[in-house]
Amino acid sequence: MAVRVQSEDFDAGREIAAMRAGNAQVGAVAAFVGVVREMNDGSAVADMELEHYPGMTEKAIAKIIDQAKSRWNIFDVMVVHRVGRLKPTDQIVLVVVSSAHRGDAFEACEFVMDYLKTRAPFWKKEQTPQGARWVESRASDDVAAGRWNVKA
Amino acid sequence: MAVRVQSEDFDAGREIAAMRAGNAQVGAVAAFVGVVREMNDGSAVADMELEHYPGMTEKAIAKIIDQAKSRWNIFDVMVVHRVGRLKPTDQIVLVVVSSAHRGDAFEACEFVMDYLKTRAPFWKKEQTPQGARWVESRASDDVAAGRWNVKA
Amino acid sequence: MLPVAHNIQMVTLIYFARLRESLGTGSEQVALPAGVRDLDGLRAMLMARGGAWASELAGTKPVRAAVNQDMAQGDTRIGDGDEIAFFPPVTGG
Amino acid sequence: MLPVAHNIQMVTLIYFARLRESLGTGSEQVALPAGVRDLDGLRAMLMARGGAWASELAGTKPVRAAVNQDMAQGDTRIGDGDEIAFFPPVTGG
Repeated sequence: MAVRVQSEDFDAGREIAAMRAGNAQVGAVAAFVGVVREMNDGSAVADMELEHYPGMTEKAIAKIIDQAKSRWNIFDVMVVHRVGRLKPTDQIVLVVVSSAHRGDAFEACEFVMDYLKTRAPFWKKEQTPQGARWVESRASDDVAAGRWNVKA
Repeated sequence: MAVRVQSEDFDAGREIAAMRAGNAQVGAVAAFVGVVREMNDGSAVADMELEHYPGMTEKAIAKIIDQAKSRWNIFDVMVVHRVGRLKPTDQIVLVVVSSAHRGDAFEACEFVMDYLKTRAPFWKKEQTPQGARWVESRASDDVAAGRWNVKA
Repeated sequence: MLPVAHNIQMVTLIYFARLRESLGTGSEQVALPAGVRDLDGLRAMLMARGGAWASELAGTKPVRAAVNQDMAQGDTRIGDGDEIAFFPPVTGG
Repeated sequence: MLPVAHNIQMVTLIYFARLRESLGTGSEQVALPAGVRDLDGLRAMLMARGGAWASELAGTKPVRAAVNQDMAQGDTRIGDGDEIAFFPPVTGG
Protein backbone atom coordinates (compact mmCIF):
# COMPACT_ATOMS: atom_id res chain seq x y z
CA MET A 1 0.00 0.00 0.00
CA ALA A 2 1.21 3.49 -0.79
CA VAL A 3 -0.47 6.83 -0.17
CA ARG A 4 1.08 10.07 -1.35
CA VAL A 5 -0.32 13.58 -0.91
CA GLN A 6 1.77 16.01 -2.92
CA SER A 7 1.71 19.24 -4.89
CA GLU A 8 3.87 17.76 -7.69
CA ASP A 9 2.36 16.09 -10.73
CA PHE A 10 2.56 12.29 -11.06
CA ASP A 11 3.35 9.85 -13.86
CA ALA A 12 0.47 7.37 -14.11
CA GLY A 13 2.46 5.05 -16.38
CA ARG A 14 5.32 4.78 -13.91
CA GLU A 15 2.96 4.02 -11.03
CA ILE A 16 1.13 1.36 -13.05
CA ALA A 17 4.48 -0.23 -13.95
CA ALA A 18 5.52 -0.20 -10.29
CA MET A 19 2.33 -2.03 -9.31
CA ARG A 20 3.15 -4.83 -11.77
CA ALA A 21 6.84 -5.10 -10.93
CA GLY A 22 7.99 -7.96 -8.77
CA ASN A 23 4.74 -9.94 -8.68
CA ALA A 24 4.26 -12.39 -11.53
CA GLN A 25 0.79 -13.23 -10.20
CA VAL A 26 -0.59 -9.83 -11.18
CA GLY A 27 -2.96 -10.39 -14.10
CA ALA A 28 -4.92 -7.15 -13.92
CA VAL A 29 -4.18 -3.53 -13.13
CA ALA A 30 -7.06 -1.05 -13.00
CA ALA A 31 -6.21 2.63 -12.84
CA PHE A 32 -8.10 5.88 -12.55
CA VAL A 33 -6.88 9.40 -13.22
CA GLY A 34 -8.99 12.38 -12.13
CA VAL A 35 -8.43 15.57 -14.11
CA VAL A 36 -9.36 19.25 -13.54
CA ARG A 37 -12.12 20.19 -15.99
CA GLU A 38 -12.34 23.57 -17.68
CA MET A 39 -16.06 23.81 -16.98
CA ASN A 40 -17.67 22.76 -13.71
CA ASP A 41 -21.32 23.29 -12.76
CA GLY A 42 -21.70 25.67 -15.69
CA SER A 43 -18.78 27.98 -14.89
CA ALA A 44 -15.43 28.32 -16.60
CA VAL A 45 -12.70 27.34 -14.15
CA ALA A 46 -9.47 29.32 -14.40
CA ASP A 47 -7.68 27.41 -11.69
CA MET A 48 -8.33 25.85 -8.32
CA GLU A 49 -6.77 25.45 -4.92
CA LEU A 50 -6.94 22.08 -3.22
CA GLU A 51 -6.82 22.29 0.58
CA HIS A 52 -6.47 19.24 2.79
CA TYR A 53 -6.16 18.16 6.42
CA PRO A 54 -2.55 17.01 6.82
CA GLY A 55 -2.28 13.89 8.91
CA MET A 56 -5.93 12.93 8.62
CA THR A 57 -5.74 12.75 4.83
CA GLU A 58 -3.20 9.94 4.74
CA LYS A 59 -4.95 8.16 7.59
CA ALA A 60 -8.37 8.36 5.91
CA ILE A 61 -7.02 7.07 2.59
CA ALA A 62 -5.15 4.22 4.32
CA LYS A 63 -8.41 3.20 5.96
CA ILE A 64 -10.22 3.18 2.61
CA ILE A 65 -7.46 1.00 1.15
CA ASP A 66 -7.70 -1.41 4.10
CA GLN A 67 -11.42 -1.76 3.49
CA ALA A 68 -10.83 -2.43 -0.20
CA LYS A 69 -8.27 -5.10 0.68
CA SER A 70 -10.65 -6.82 3.06
CA ARG A 71 -13.47 -6.86 0.50
CA TRP A 72 -11.70 -7.84 -2.71
CA ASN A 73 -9.01 -10.26 -3.75
CA ILE A 74 -6.39 -7.68 -4.62
CA PHE A 75 -2.64 -7.46 -4.23
CA ASP A 76 -2.02 -3.77 -3.78
CA VAL A 77 -3.52 -0.29 -3.97
CA MET A 78 -1.74 2.99 -4.49
CA VAL A 79 -3.22 6.45 -4.25
CA VAL A 80 -1.63 9.75 -5.20
CA HIS A 81 -3.65 12.91 -4.49
CA ARG A 82 -2.42 16.36 -5.36
CA VAL A 83 -2.95 19.49 -3.25
CA GLY A 84 -2.27 23.17 -3.85
CA ARG A 85 -2.88 25.14 -7.02
CA LEU A 86 -4.13 23.25 -10.09
CA LYS A 87 -5.46 24.37 -13.47
CA PRO A 88 -7.71 22.74 -16.07
CA THR A 89 -6.22 19.59 -17.67
CA ASP A 90 -3.99 19.04 -14.60
CA GLN A 91 -4.12 15.61 -13.02
CA ILE A 92 -5.63 15.61 -9.49
CA VAL A 93 -5.78 12.03 -8.33
CA LEU A 94 -4.50 8.59 -9.27
CA VAL A 95 -5.73 5.24 -7.97
CA VAL A 96 -4.05 2.03 -9.12
CA VAL A 97 -5.13 -1.47 -8.04
CA SER A 98 -3.38 -4.74 -8.89
CA SER A 99 -5.06 -8.12 -8.75
CA ALA A 100 -5.00 -11.59 -10.28
CA HIS A 101 -8.29 -10.99 -12.11
CA ARG A 102 -9.95 -7.95 -13.63
CA GLY A 103 -13.26 -7.99 -11.74
CA ASP A 104 -11.60 -7.43 -8.38
CA ALA A 105 -9.26 -4.77 -9.78
CA PHE A 106 -12.08 -2.75 -11.37
CA GLU A 107 -14.41 -2.90 -8.37
CA ALA A 108 -11.76 -2.09 -5.79
CA CYS A 109 -10.50 0.84 -7.88
CA GLU A 110 -13.98 2.32 -8.23
CA PHE A 111 -14.67 1.73 -4.52
CA VAL A 112 -11.51 3.61 -3.51
CA MET A 113 -12.43 6.53 -5.80
CA ASP A 114 -16.00 6.67 -4.48
CA TYR A 115 -14.76 6.71 -0.90
CA LEU A 116 -12.05 9.27 -1.59
CA LYS A 117 -14.83 11.54 -2.85
CA THR A 118 -16.83 11.28 0.39
CA ARG A 119 -14.33 10.38 3.13
CA ALA A 120 -10.94 11.91 2.40
CA PRO A 121 -10.52 15.48 3.74
CA PHE A 122 -9.84 17.53 0.61
CA TRP A 123 -11.65 20.71 -0.40
CA LYS A 124 -11.60 22.45 -3.77
CA LYS A 125 -11.86 26.19 -4.25
CA GLU A 126 -12.35 27.26 -7.86
CA GLN A 127 -11.50 30.58 -9.47
CA THR A 128 -14.21 31.47 -12.02
CA PRO A 129 -15.17 34.67 -13.91
CA GLN A 130 -17.85 35.09 -11.19
CA GLY A 131 -15.19 34.96 -8.48
CA ALA A 132 -13.82 32.30 -6.16
CA ARG A 133 -16.14 29.61 -4.85
CA TRP A 134 -15.82 26.54 -2.69
CA VAL A 135 -16.96 23.52 -4.65
CA GLU A 136 -20.03 21.93 -3.06
CA SER A 137 -20.20 18.22 -2.49
CA ARG A 138 -22.46 16.31 -4.85
CA ALA A 139 -25.36 14.19 -3.72
CA SER A 140 -24.37 11.81 -6.54
CA ASP A 141 -21.06 11.17 -4.77
CA ASP A 142 -22.86 10.10 -1.60
CA VAL A 143 -25.02 7.82 -3.71
CA ALA A 144 -21.94 6.36 -5.40
CA ALA A 145 -20.25 5.71 -2.07
CA GLY A 146 -23.46 4.45 -0.48
CA ARG A 147 -23.93 1.60 -2.93
CA TRP A 148 -20.91 -0.24 -1.48
CA ASN A 149 -22.75 -0.80 1.83
CA VAL A 150 -19.83 0.09 4.03
CA LYS A 151 -20.45 1.42 7.50
CA ALA A 152 -19.05 4.90 8.11
CA MET B 1 -11.38 5.93 -31.21
CA ALA B 2 -8.16 4.01 -31.73
CA VAL B 3 -7.60 0.28 -32.04
CA ARG B 4 -4.13 -1.20 -32.34
CA VAL B 5 -3.21 -4.86 -32.64
CA GLN B 6 0.55 -5.22 -32.38
CA SER B 7 3.36 -7.48 -31.23
CA GLU B 8 5.26 -4.57 -29.62
CA ASP B 9 4.79 -3.60 -26.00
CA PHE B 10 2.86 -0.42 -25.15
CA ASP B 11 3.33 2.47 -22.73
CA ALA B 12 0.13 2.79 -20.66
CA GLY B 13 1.18 6.19 -19.30
CA ARG B 14 1.67 7.65 -22.76
CA GLU B 15 -1.70 6.37 -23.95
CA ILE B 16 -3.46 7.77 -20.86
CA ALA B 17 -1.78 11.14 -21.45
CA ALA B 18 -2.87 11.09 -25.11
CA MET B 19 -6.49 10.51 -24.06
CA ARG B 20 -6.38 13.63 -21.88
CA ALA B 21 -4.56 15.85 -24.35
CA GLY B 22 -6.55 18.42 -26.27
CA ASN B 23 -9.85 18.06 -24.41
CA ALA B 24 -10.21 20.23 -21.30
CA GLN B 25 -13.60 18.63 -20.62
CA VAL B 26 -12.01 15.31 -19.68
CA GLY B 27 -12.47 14.89 -15.93
CA ALA B 28 -11.93 11.14 -15.68
CA VAL B 29 -9.72 8.55 -17.34
CA ALA B 30 -10.19 4.89 -16.48
CA ALA B 31 -7.57 2.44 -17.67
CA PHE B 32 -7.04 -1.29 -17.54
CA VAL B 33 -3.87 -3.26 -18.20
CA GLY B 34 -4.05 -7.04 -18.62
CA VAL B 35 -0.86 -8.92 -17.76
CA VAL B 36 0.41 -12.48 -18.43
CA ARG B 37 0.39 -14.43 -15.15
CA GLU B 38 3.04 -16.94 -14.19
CA MET B 39 0.42 -19.42 -13.02
CA ASN B 40 -2.84 -20.11 -14.83
CA ASP B 41 -5.34 -22.85 -13.96
CA GLY B 42 -2.77 -24.43 -11.70
CA SER B 43 0.07 -24.69 -14.20
CA ALA B 44 3.28 -22.70 -14.43
CA VAL B 45 3.28 -20.75 -17.69
CA ALA B 46 6.65 -20.38 -19.40
CA ASP B 47 5.36 -18.28 -22.26
CA MET B 48 2.38 -18.01 -24.56
CA GLU B 49 1.50 -17.35 -28.15
CA LEU B 50 -1.41 -15.07 -28.94
CA GLU B 51 -3.05 -15.81 -32.28
CA HIS B 52 -5.70 -13.57 -33.82
CA TYR B 53 -7.89 -13.15 -36.89
CA PRO B 54 -6.40 -10.19 -38.77
CA GLY B 55 -9.09 -7.92 -40.14
CA MET B 56 -11.88 -9.24 -37.97
CA THR B 57 -10.02 -8.35 -34.77
CA GLU B 58 -9.95 -4.61 -35.44
CA LYS B 59 -13.53 -4.71 -36.72
CA ALA B 60 -14.80 -6.59 -33.65
CA ILE B 61 -13.05 -4.20 -31.25
CA ALA B 62 -14.35 -1.15 -33.14
CA LYS B 63 -17.87 -2.52 -32.78
CA ILE B 64 -17.42 -3.00 -29.03
CA ILE B 65 -16.18 0.59 -28.74
CA ASP B 66 -19.19 1.85 -30.73
CA GLN B 67 -21.50 0.06 -28.32
CA ALA B 68 -19.71 1.57 -25.34
CA LYS B 69 -20.03 5.04 -26.87
CA SER B 70 -23.74 4.59 -27.44
CA ARG B 71 -24.34 3.43 -23.87
CA TRP B 72 -22.18 5.80 -21.81
CA ASN B 73 -21.35 9.45 -21.84
CA ILE B 74 -17.73 9.10 -22.82
CA PHE B 75 -15.35 11.04 -25.02
CA ASP B 76 -13.03 8.40 -26.36
CA VAL B 77 -11.87 4.80 -26.06
CA MET B 78 -8.55 3.32 -27.05
CA VAL B 79 -7.61 -0.33 -27.14
CA VAL B 80 -4.19 -1.86 -27.67
CA HIS B 81 -4.00 -5.66 -27.85
CA ARG B 82 -0.77 -7.53 -28.32
CA VAL B 83 -0.32 -10.69 -30.39
CA GLY B 84 2.57 -13.09 -30.86
CA ARG B 85 4.87 -14.48 -28.20
CA LEU B 86 4.46 -13.19 -24.63
CA LYS B 87 5.89 -14.26 -21.29
CA PRO B 88 4.77 -13.84 -17.67
CA THR B 89 4.68 -10.20 -16.48
CA ASP B 90 4.30 -8.98 -20.11
CA GLN B 91 1.43 -6.61 -20.80
CA ILE B 92 -1.26 -8.10 -23.08
CA VAL B 93 -4.02 -5.55 -23.37
CA LEU B 94 -4.73 -1.90 -22.61
CA VAL B 95 -8.13 -0.20 -22.52
CA VAL B 96 -8.35 3.53 -21.80
CA VAL B 97 -11.61 5.48 -21.58
CA SER B 98 -11.98 9.25 -21.15
CA SER B 99 -15.10 10.93 -19.86
CA ALA B 100 -16.34 13.98 -17.99
CA HIS B 101 -17.22 11.90 -14.91
CA ARG B 102 -15.80 8.78 -13.34
CA GLY B 103 -18.88 6.55 -13.32
CA ASP B 104 -19.11 6.50 -17.11
CA ALA B 105 -15.37 5.99 -17.52
CA PHE B 106 -15.25 3.02 -15.13
CA GLU B 107 -18.30 1.27 -16.53
CA ALA B 108 -17.37 1.72 -20.17
CA CYS B 109 -13.82 0.50 -19.50
CA GLU B 110 -15.05 -2.65 -17.76
CA PHE B 111 -17.65 -3.22 -20.49
CA VAL B 112 -15.00 -3.04 -23.22
CA MET B 113 -12.78 -5.51 -21.34
CA ASP B 114 -15.66 -7.94 -20.73
CA TYR B 115 -16.57 -7.84 -24.41
CA LEU B 116 -12.99 -8.18 -25.59
CA LYS B 117 -12.86 -11.39 -23.56
CA THR B 118 -15.87 -12.91 -25.31
CA ARG B 119 -16.13 -11.21 -28.72
CA ALA B 120 -12.68 -10.31 -30.02
CA PRO B 121 -10.99 -13.11 -31.99
CA PHE B 122 -7.82 -13.81 -30.01
CA TRP B 123 -6.63 -17.22 -28.83
CA LYS B 124 -3.95 -18.00 -26.27
CA LYS B 125 -1.69 -21.04 -26.39
CA GLU B 126 0.39 -21.54 -23.25
CA GLN B 127 3.65 -23.40 -22.85
CA THR B 128 3.68 -25.26 -19.52
CA PRO B 129 5.85 -28.03 -18.00
CA GLN B 130 3.03 -30.41 -19.08
CA GLY B 131 3.35 -29.21 -22.67
CA ALA B 132 1.55 -26.68 -24.87
CA ARG B 133 -2.16 -26.13 -24.38
CA TRP B 134 -4.82 -23.89 -25.85
CA VAL B 135 -6.37 -21.83 -23.10
CA GLU B 136 -10.06 -22.65 -22.68
CA SER B 137 -12.62 -19.91 -22.43
CA ARG B 138 -14.03 -19.30 -18.96
CA ALA B 139 -17.70 -19.50 -18.15
CA SER B 140 -17.07 -16.55 -15.80
CA ASP B 141 -16.17 -14.41 -18.82
CA ASP B 142 -19.50 -15.18 -20.47
CA VAL B 143 -21.20 -14.25 -17.21
CA ALA B 144 -19.23 -11.01 -16.99
CA ALA B 145 -20.14 -10.08 -20.56
CA GLY B 146 -23.73 -11.23 -20.13
CA ARG B 147 -24.50 -8.82 -17.30
CA TRP B 148 -24.33 -5.84 -19.69
CA ASN B 149 -27.45 -7.07 -21.51
CA VAL B 150 -26.12 -6.44 -24.97
CA LYS B 151 -27.43 -8.45 -27.89
CA ALA B 152 -24.81 -10.49 -29.71
CA MET C 1 -29.22 -17.07 -70.61
CA LEU C 2 -26.65 -16.92 -67.81
CA PRO C 3 -23.47 -18.96 -68.15
CA VAL C 4 -23.39 -22.08 -65.95
CA ALA C 5 -20.24 -20.88 -64.15
CA HIS C 6 -22.32 -18.12 -62.58
CA ASN C 7 -24.00 -20.67 -60.32
CA ILE C 8 -20.79 -21.94 -58.71
CA GLN C 9 -20.55 -20.34 -55.30
CA MET C 10 -16.99 -20.20 -54.06
CA VAL C 11 -16.24 -19.42 -50.43
CA THR C 12 -13.04 -19.02 -48.42
CA LEU C 13 -12.83 -21.06 -45.22
CA ILE C 14 -10.41 -20.09 -42.43
CA TYR C 15 -9.58 -22.06 -39.27
CA PHE C 16 -7.99 -20.71 -36.11
CA ALA C 17 -6.24 -21.97 -32.98
CA ARG C 18 -7.14 -25.54 -31.92
CA LEU C 19 -9.21 -26.09 -35.08
CA ARG C 20 -6.39 -25.02 -37.38
CA GLU C 21 -4.06 -27.50 -35.69
CA SER C 22 -6.53 -30.40 -35.51
CA LEU C 23 -7.72 -29.96 -39.08
CA GLY C 24 -4.18 -29.50 -40.34
CA THR C 25 -5.06 -26.47 -42.47
CA GLY C 26 -5.39 -22.74 -42.00
CA SER C 27 -7.57 -21.95 -44.99
CA GLU C 28 -9.07 -23.34 -48.16
CA GLN C 29 -11.35 -22.41 -51.05
CA VAL C 30 -14.41 -24.57 -51.52
CA ALA C 31 -17.38 -24.62 -53.87
CA LEU C 32 -20.72 -24.73 -52.08
CA PRO C 33 -23.01 -27.54 -53.28
CA ALA C 34 -26.45 -26.31 -54.40
CA GLY C 35 -28.11 -27.28 -51.12
CA VAL C 36 -25.65 -25.53 -48.82
CA ARG C 37 -26.75 -21.98 -48.13
CA ASP C 38 -26.15 -21.45 -44.41
CA LEU C 39 -23.53 -22.14 -41.76
CA ASP C 40 -25.22 -25.30 -40.45
CA GLY C 41 -25.26 -26.69 -43.99
CA LEU C 42 -21.58 -25.88 -44.44
CA ARG C 43 -20.69 -27.48 -41.13
CA ALA C 44 -22.55 -30.69 -42.08
CA MET C 45 -20.72 -30.71 -45.40
CA LEU C 46 -17.33 -30.41 -43.67
CA MET C 47 -18.20 -33.04 -41.02
CA ALA C 48 -18.91 -35.48 -43.84
CA ARG C 49 -15.16 -35.45 -44.52
CA GLY C 50 -14.85 -37.59 -41.34
CA GLY C 51 -11.90 -37.84 -38.96
CA ALA C 52 -10.91 -34.59 -37.25
CA TRP C 53 -13.52 -32.74 -39.33
CA ALA C 54 -16.30 -34.79 -37.85
CA SER C 55 -15.00 -34.63 -34.27
CA GLU C 56 -14.00 -30.93 -34.23
CA LEU C 57 -17.20 -29.62 -35.81
CA ALA C 58 -19.73 -31.91 -34.09
CA GLY C 59 -20.27 -29.34 -31.36
CA THR C 60 -19.11 -31.59 -28.51
CA LYS C 61 -16.26 -29.12 -28.13
CA PRO C 62 -17.57 -25.56 -28.50
CA VAL C 63 -17.05 -24.02 -31.95
CA ARG C 64 -17.75 -20.45 -33.03
CA ALA C 65 -18.01 -19.05 -36.54
CA ALA C 66 -17.82 -15.72 -38.32
CA VAL C 67 -19.10 -14.79 -41.76
CA ASN C 68 -17.26 -11.95 -43.41
CA GLN C 69 -15.64 -11.14 -40.07
CA ASP C 70 -18.88 -10.85 -38.11
CA MET C 71 -19.85 -13.37 -35.45
CA ALA C 72 -22.48 -15.66 -36.99
CA GLN C 73 -25.07 -18.31 -36.06
CA GLY C 74 -26.04 -21.66 -37.59
CA ASP C 75 -28.77 -20.08 -39.71
CA THR C 76 -26.56 -17.26 -41.02
CA ARG C 77 -26.82 -17.26 -44.85
CA ILE C 78 -23.65 -17.82 -46.84
CA GLY C 79 -22.94 -17.38 -50.52
CA ASP C 80 -20.45 -16.67 -53.26
CA GLY C 81 -17.33 -14.79 -52.17
CA ASP C 82 -17.95 -15.05 -48.44
CA GLU C 83 -15.13 -15.46 -45.95
CA ILE C 84 -16.17 -18.00 -43.33
CA ALA C 85 -14.10 -18.69 -40.23
CA PHE C 86 -14.38 -21.47 -37.66
CA PHE C 87 -12.65 -21.21 -34.28
CA PRO C 88 -12.90 -22.09 -30.58
CA PRO C 89 -14.41 -19.58 -28.13
CA VAL C 90 -12.04 -16.62 -27.93
CA THR C 91 -9.54 -16.26 -25.09
CA GLY C 92 -7.92 -12.87 -25.53
CA GLY C 93 -7.77 -9.92 -23.16
CA MET D 1 -5.50 15.15 46.52
CA LEU D 2 -5.25 15.99 42.81
CA PRO D 3 -4.36 19.52 41.75
CA VAL D 4 -7.31 21.49 40.38
CA ALA D 5 -5.52 22.06 37.07
CA HIS D 6 -5.97 18.36 36.35
CA ASN D 7 -9.67 18.91 35.64
CA ILE D 8 -9.17 21.49 32.92
CA GLN D 9 -9.71 19.75 29.62
CA MET D 10 -7.91 21.49 26.79
CA VAL D 11 -8.73 20.65 23.17
CA THR D 12 -7.39 21.86 19.83
CA LEU D 13 -10.00 23.02 17.32
CA ILE D 14 -9.22 23.17 13.59
CA TYR D 15 -11.35 24.65 10.80
CA PHE D 16 -11.05 23.97 7.10
CA ALA D 17 -12.18 25.44 3.79
CA ARG D 18 -15.37 27.55 3.90
CA LEU D 19 -15.51 27.33 7.72
CA ARG D 20 -11.94 28.55 8.13
CA GLU D 21 -12.70 31.57 5.96
CA SER D 22 -16.09 32.39 7.51
CA LEU D 23 -14.88 31.98 11.08
CA GLY D 24 -11.70 33.90 10.35
CA THR D 25 -9.48 31.38 12.09
CA GLY D 26 -7.71 28.14 11.20
CA SER D 27 -7.22 26.77 14.72
CA GLU D 28 -7.47 27.55 18.39
CA GLN D 29 -7.00 25.98 21.81
CA VAL D 30 -10.03 26.01 24.07
CA ALA D 31 -10.86 24.72 27.55
CA LEU D 32 -13.96 22.53 27.64
CA PRO D 33 -16.51 23.61 30.27
CA ALA D 34 -17.44 20.83 32.71
CA GLY D 35 -20.70 20.03 30.87
CA VAL D 36 -19.19 19.69 27.41
CA ARG D 37 -18.16 16.10 26.76
CA ASP D 38 -19.27 15.36 23.18
CA LEU D 39 -19.25 16.98 19.73
CA ASP D 40 -22.83 18.27 19.96
CA GLY D 41 -21.98 19.97 23.24
CA LEU D 42 -18.89 21.58 21.73
CA ARG D 43 -20.86 22.77 18.71
CA ALA D 44 -23.50 24.37 20.98
CA MET D 45 -20.71 26.06 22.94
CA LEU D 46 -19.17 27.49 19.74
CA MET D 47 -22.56 28.60 18.34
CA ALA D 48 -23.10 30.61 21.52
CA ARG D 49 -20.32 32.91 20.26
CA GLY D 50 -22.92 34.24 17.76
CA GLY D 51 -22.27 35.73 14.31
CA ALA D 52 -20.55 33.44 11.83
CA TRP D 53 -20.14 30.82 14.57
CA ALA D 54 -23.89 30.55 14.99
CA SER D 55 -24.67 30.55 11.28
CA GLU D 56 -21.87 28.21 10.13
CA LEU D 57 -22.43 25.58 12.83
CA ALA D 58 -26.24 25.61 12.98
CA GLY D 59 -26.42 22.78 10.48
CA THR D 60 -28.34 24.72 7.84
CA LYS D 61 -25.21 24.38 5.72
CA PRO D 62 -23.80 20.86 6.07
CA VAL D 63 -20.88 20.54 8.50
CA ARG D 64 -18.72 17.51 9.17
CA ALA D 65 -16.37 16.86 12.05
CA ALA D 66 -13.42 14.65 12.93
CA VAL D 67 -12.04 13.76 16.35
CA ASN D 68 -8.36 12.88 16.39
CA GLN D 69 -8.45 12.61 12.60
CA ASP D 70 -11.34 10.13 12.43
CA MET D 71 -14.73 11.09 11.06
CA ALA D 72 -17.05 11.62 14.04
CA GLN D 73 -20.73 12.04 14.95
CA GLY D 74 -22.61 14.39 17.28
CA ASP D 75 -22.42 11.90 20.16
CA THR D 76 -18.69 11.22 19.76
CA ARG D 77 -17.02 11.74 23.16
CA ILE D 78 -14.32 14.40 23.43
CA GLY D 79 -11.82 15.15 26.16
CA ASP D 80 -8.47 16.50 27.17
CA GLY D 81 -5.87 16.65 24.43
CA ASP D 82 -8.23 15.82 21.56
CA GLU D 83 -7.84 17.38 18.12
CA ILE D 84 -11.27 18.30 16.81
CA ALA D 85 -11.83 19.51 13.26
CA PHE D 86 -14.90 21.10 11.66
CA PHE D 87 -15.25 21.31 7.89
CA PRO D 88 -17.73 21.22 4.98
CA PRO D 89 -18.42 17.91 3.18
CA VAL D 90 -15.25 16.91 1.38
CA THR D 91 -14.79 17.60 -2.34
CA GLY D 92 -11.52 15.94 -3.34
CA GLY D 93 -10.86 13.28 -5.94
